Amino acid sequence: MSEMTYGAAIRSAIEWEMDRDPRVFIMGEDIGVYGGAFGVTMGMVDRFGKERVRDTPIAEEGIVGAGIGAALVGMRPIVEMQFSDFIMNAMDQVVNQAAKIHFMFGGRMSVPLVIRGPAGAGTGAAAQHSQSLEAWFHHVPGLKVIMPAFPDDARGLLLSAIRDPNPVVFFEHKLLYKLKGEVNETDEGLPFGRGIIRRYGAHATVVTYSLMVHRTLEAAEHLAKKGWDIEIIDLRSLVPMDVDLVVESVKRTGRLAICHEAVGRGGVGGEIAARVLESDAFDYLNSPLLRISGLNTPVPYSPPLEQAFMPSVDRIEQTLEAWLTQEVTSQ
Amino acid sequence: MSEMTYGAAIRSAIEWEMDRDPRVFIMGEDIGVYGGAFGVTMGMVDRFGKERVRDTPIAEEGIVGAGIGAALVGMRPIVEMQFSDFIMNAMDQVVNQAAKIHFMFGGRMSVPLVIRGPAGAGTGAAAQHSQSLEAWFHHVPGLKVIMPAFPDDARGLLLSAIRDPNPVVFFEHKLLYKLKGEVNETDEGLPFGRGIIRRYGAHATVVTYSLMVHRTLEAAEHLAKKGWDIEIIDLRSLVPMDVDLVVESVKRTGRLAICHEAVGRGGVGGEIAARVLESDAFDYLNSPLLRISGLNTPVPYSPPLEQAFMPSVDRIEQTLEAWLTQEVTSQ
Amino acid sequence: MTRSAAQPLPQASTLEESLRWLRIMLTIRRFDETIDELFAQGKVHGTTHLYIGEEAVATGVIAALQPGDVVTSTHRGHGHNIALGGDINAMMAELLGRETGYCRGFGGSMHIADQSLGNLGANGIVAGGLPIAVGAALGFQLQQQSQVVVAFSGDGALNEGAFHEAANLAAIWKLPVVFVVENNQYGMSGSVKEMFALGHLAERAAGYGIPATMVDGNDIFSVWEAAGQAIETARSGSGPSLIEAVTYRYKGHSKSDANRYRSREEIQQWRQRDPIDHLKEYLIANGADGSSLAQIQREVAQAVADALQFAESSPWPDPSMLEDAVYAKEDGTHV
Amino acid sequence: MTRSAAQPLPQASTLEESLRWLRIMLTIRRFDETIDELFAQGKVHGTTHLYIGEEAVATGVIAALQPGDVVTSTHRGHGHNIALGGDINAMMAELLGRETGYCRGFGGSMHIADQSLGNLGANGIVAGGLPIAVGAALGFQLQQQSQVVVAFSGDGALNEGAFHEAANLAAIWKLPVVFVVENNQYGMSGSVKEMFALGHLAERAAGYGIPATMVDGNDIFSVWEAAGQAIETARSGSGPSLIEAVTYRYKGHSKSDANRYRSREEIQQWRQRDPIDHLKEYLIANGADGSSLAQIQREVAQAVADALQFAESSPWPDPSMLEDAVYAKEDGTHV
Ligand SMILES: Cc1ncc(C[n+]2csc(CCOP(=O)(O)OP(=O)(O)O)c2C)c(N)n1
Ligand SMILES: Cc1ncc(C[n+]2csc(CCOP(=O)(O)OP(=O)(O)O)c2C)c(N)n1
Ligand SMILES: [Mg+2]
Ligand SMILES: [Mg+2]
Repeated sequence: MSEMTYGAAIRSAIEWEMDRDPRVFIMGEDIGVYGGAFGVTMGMVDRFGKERVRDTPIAEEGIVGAGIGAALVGMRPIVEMQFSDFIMNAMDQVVNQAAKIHFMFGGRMSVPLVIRGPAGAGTGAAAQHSQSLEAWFHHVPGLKVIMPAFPDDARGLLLSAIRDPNPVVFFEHKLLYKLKGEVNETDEGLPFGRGIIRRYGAHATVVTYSLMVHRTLEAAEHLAKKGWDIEIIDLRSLVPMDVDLVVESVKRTGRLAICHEAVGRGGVGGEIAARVLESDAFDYLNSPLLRISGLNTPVPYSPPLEQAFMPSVDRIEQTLEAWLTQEVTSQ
Repeated sequence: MSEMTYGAAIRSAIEWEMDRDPRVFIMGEDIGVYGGAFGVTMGMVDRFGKERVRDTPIAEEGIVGAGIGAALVGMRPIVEMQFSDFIMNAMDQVVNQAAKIHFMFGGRMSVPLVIRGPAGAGTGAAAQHSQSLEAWFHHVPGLKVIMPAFPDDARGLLLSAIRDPNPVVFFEHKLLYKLKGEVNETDEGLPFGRGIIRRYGAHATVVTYSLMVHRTLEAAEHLAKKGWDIEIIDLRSLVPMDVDLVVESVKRTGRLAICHEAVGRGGVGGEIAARVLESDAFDYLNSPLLRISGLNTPVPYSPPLEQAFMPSVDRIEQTLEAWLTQEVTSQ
Repeated sequence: MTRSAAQPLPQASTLEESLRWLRIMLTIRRFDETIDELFAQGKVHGTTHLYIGEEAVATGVIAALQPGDVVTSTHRGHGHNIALGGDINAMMAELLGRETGYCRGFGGSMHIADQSLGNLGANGIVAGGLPIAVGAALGFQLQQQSQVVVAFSGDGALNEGAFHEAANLAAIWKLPVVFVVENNQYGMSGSVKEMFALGHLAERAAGYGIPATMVDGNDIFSVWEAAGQAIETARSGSGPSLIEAVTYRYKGHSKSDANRYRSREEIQQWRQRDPIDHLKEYLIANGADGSSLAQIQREVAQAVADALQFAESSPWPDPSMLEDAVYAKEDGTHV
Repeated sequence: MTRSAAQPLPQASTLEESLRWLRIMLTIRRFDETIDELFAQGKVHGTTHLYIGEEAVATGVIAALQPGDVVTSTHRGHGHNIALGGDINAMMAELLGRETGYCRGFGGSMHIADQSLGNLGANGIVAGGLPIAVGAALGFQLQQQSQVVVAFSGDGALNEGAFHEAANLAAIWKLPVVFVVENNQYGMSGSVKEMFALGHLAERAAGYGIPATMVDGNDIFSVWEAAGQAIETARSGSGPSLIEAVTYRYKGHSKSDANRYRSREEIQQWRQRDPIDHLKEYLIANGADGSSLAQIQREVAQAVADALQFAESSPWPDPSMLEDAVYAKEDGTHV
């Protein structure tokens, strides 16, 4: 075990696989000498050379497509989107091509491709550089979608993503890159589709992922002092999703809240809510759903506006508290 | 009132506005002499000329962007996506530009732009030409999203879309183009954000839109013969969405089902479910949610496969019946 | 541009080879004529894009490839797969939506692929295959293999951003890829004259520093020569090139096309430069005998009829397998 | 390429006009130097892209525009807005995230627009503004107005599909748009040498049938002349052109740039061809007196200091208005 940042853990996974498997390479804008916009690939070009740590032109559609083609002839490409927002320029390649190739050609081919990049707000990068777009991709059959919250998850899940025979969309959170944690630098990938209970509690289940895991945990500590006992599930993987873990938890707590940074309307929260409402946890639900999410706006620039956009520890705490007070007290 | 097809009703709205307002024009691939892949603009170029019924190269990003720019200097462009799937090639212009311009520039500008095109499966066009992508767009603040099921709604809502100062995504269903209905060819646009109860019923509320309105209505007629009395809401407009109508209906019926053609996972059904579960209808819910949707797969080609992908009248009927039997009987 | 029938056979192509080409071109034509009939009879659903009139392009280009080379194909892809030696039974079955089809009925006309023959896939998205082709070429370059990729596209595809990004990547990385532009004068209805402000599409390649040539796409020998040169350039590490093959489609763009954007005369004129007739005349002038050509034609017709028979007697796919077919298995195995 | 200081002033630009240009260029520089300092002090959040070193491009091009003409700008957009006569108070306030900013703090550095001056908006998406520019030009053409659009972009932007589609639309519809490519040699770190297989970026325009010229982007007179010609070509209905303005950015790409991809020497060399120094020498050689230049410099410094003061004393925006700010009102009114 060694302590490293989330960013370093991602680099560790990529380097591990590049050492182990000559088919693995990475390409993206400014990932070479520059080291990537967030420093994730810093130093890698010195170690692996310009061929395998490949700077590209500013051409997202081209490079995602190039990743697909390389994958089809036996490589294991990782394509970095400098900001995950720019994946919009590559939607056709991601969704009409990578996601569908296996199915559409009757299983004759597959696309082992990782598309990774930073998501989320909080750095003052404004509307076009701060989005959380995971809801789109979890709606696309053929893609897997991973959003880790901790360095060890980031490393283990990225190992699995690179090894997966399918296209994987791997979203990192900008505000997590410097987060430190213990990481086991082994060859063991973490399986997809397993959520994890980060905190046990009796009063309500909060389902969350990525940055919001941390904010929710902090809010829960504050609430604990006020006597509220919150269970927190970190999904880690959105596709496949660990619905069973959520359903079992809700059956225990009787209350479901969801917290994500993405815009609320049409976010992953809706899917989670629907899965619970469809399940046998329905009979255990004692309260209406609570969703805590990004506002239904583009991400604004100014610090007070941007803070208002994102669920803060305060907002999470207050919203949960008001909800619990209302619901538990009124019963 | 005159009887016309859904396709003709759309043409009628465009022609009406082009007659009335010199700022309105339409551009797209093969919309001129060819008349559009689905014949929607047939004959229009003879009437309005090649400038205002403008054939474009195969360049979706370019033409959506061109629509935005023209809108910014005072035009009211309508851009046709030959198949709505191709909007993926224009995602950046739709989402990072059109949707955000008003907000991002602090309200200084707005983008009165309609992006319209055929959605949905059922014509054997396979995975890249059959998608229902509305869930993506209803997750994007700044866009309005309209999906009419009947000719008169198509005409009235399209009039409003063209007049709206915001970008509107308007998805037509391929299988509806030939549907006939009474249409009032007046100057009156239909307001956005109003759903409509297509059938009143006591046992359950089914929320739906677009093609599935028709299939659900048909299934409900069959179920009526078996004694089940189903209420059917046609949302018509997804953003803004008439949540109140849904909530009030669920309070009356105590049961919520949702039917859409789009892939279930991450579809609009999740948002609808969440809105109800958050509302005071929660206390009235007697049964778990039922979602009837496209399979979690790309759209397959072969007729039996494609039929299995889409909710059919049979599937809707059987699924609703099993659910009602289970739920109502067990109470 | 058409080579006159009196000229001798180009050195490297033997009479035998030319007869093989004829067989391929006839197969493409007969196959697509059959599809056309099936659509007219309402026996196939969906849409399809026929290669009739353009047979010399796929056949000539692919004749210049070596085993291990790959292509990316288009929505108008039947010809490419047949020229690669594709199984017309499996193609016909795919079009008829049967379990025995190339894609088990999942894909249909626009989604036929046969990786074993080097076909990385037809594509329903105009220009969608071009970045993929470039990626395959990058893969070969990284593997230090000498395979080459041919990226087929139409003329209309050249106005898509995907073409642009792909072309530039190929140029700056000197990738072993040849862009073969099937310039059949139209997108769906948009003519090259209206959609480009260029005399020749080949000029577009200059904007990337990619060498380009224009050939008579109805003359298989010209196509084959130009392709051979471009492919060897690519194989030797000298980077991409672009070939504009000037040709024409006789049929509508797809089954719903009423041909309002072009004249009967134009179609007739092109029919007089038919690539198959041209090759036949050429063969006869160079010593092939008429009866053996007729024999090939009969064999081809039989093979296509057999394919139809095969397809029609094949089972429909079972919808219950759909949801398991979305993701490749962990071990990466395919069907 | 640099015009020597001994040459006479180009006919159409008077000394007075040139002094006005100097003031603009100095304002751009001082404004962006101030932003640089504010970032260094941690007083601004987010990121920013400084125009320092490239002032002659925006200033020269925009000097050739007429009232009613419009531009689309880029992530490196401060210079464009200042050259258009933008309000530096509102710009500074925007960068500081204040309610009095151009976008009420919603946008920040990458999203400044001033439609009243013809700025249709900076853009955080590389090449994102280019199709929009073309659309504005289409709008003018449809309205049968004679306005012209200038679409600014960087060199890196030319590899995006959006550039390609925009360029072709402009070419085939002969739209009144001028593509001004600020070739500062690098994208973020990717150099023009590595990212293009072309000697000059202007060559790319040939692939669309668009005429192109290359100018010394550090010589405002060359820029202004070339822009004037291209703009008049556009205005007269003769269609688009492309200008490659060769220039350099002194500072890192954005605040997080460690400049690992280029040498100190290279930066030094370019600093010796500074566009502001160049214009100053030129003015002095043509009769301007040194003290009036110094006076302009002082006034500019004061104006920027005032802007900072204005911004810092402005209120923060109120988050409660966010959710109402997403959609334009039915009647189309704006703030
Ligand atoms: C991205 C995209 N836009 C539009 C279409 C619809 N479409 C299919 S084929 C076609 C014309 C293609 O023209 P070209 O590239 O010249 O190929 P051709 O059909 O002439 O062989 C069009 C517009 C599509 N399939 N994909
Ligand atoms: C679509 C997209 N891809 C990548 C980026 C990240 N990015 C911002 S500016 C930039 C470099 C742009 O280079 P160039 O066009 O030459 O403009 P310059 O910064 O040199 O003025 C990059 C890669 C972006 N903003 N948008
Ligand atoms: Mg064509
Ligand atoms: Mg640059």
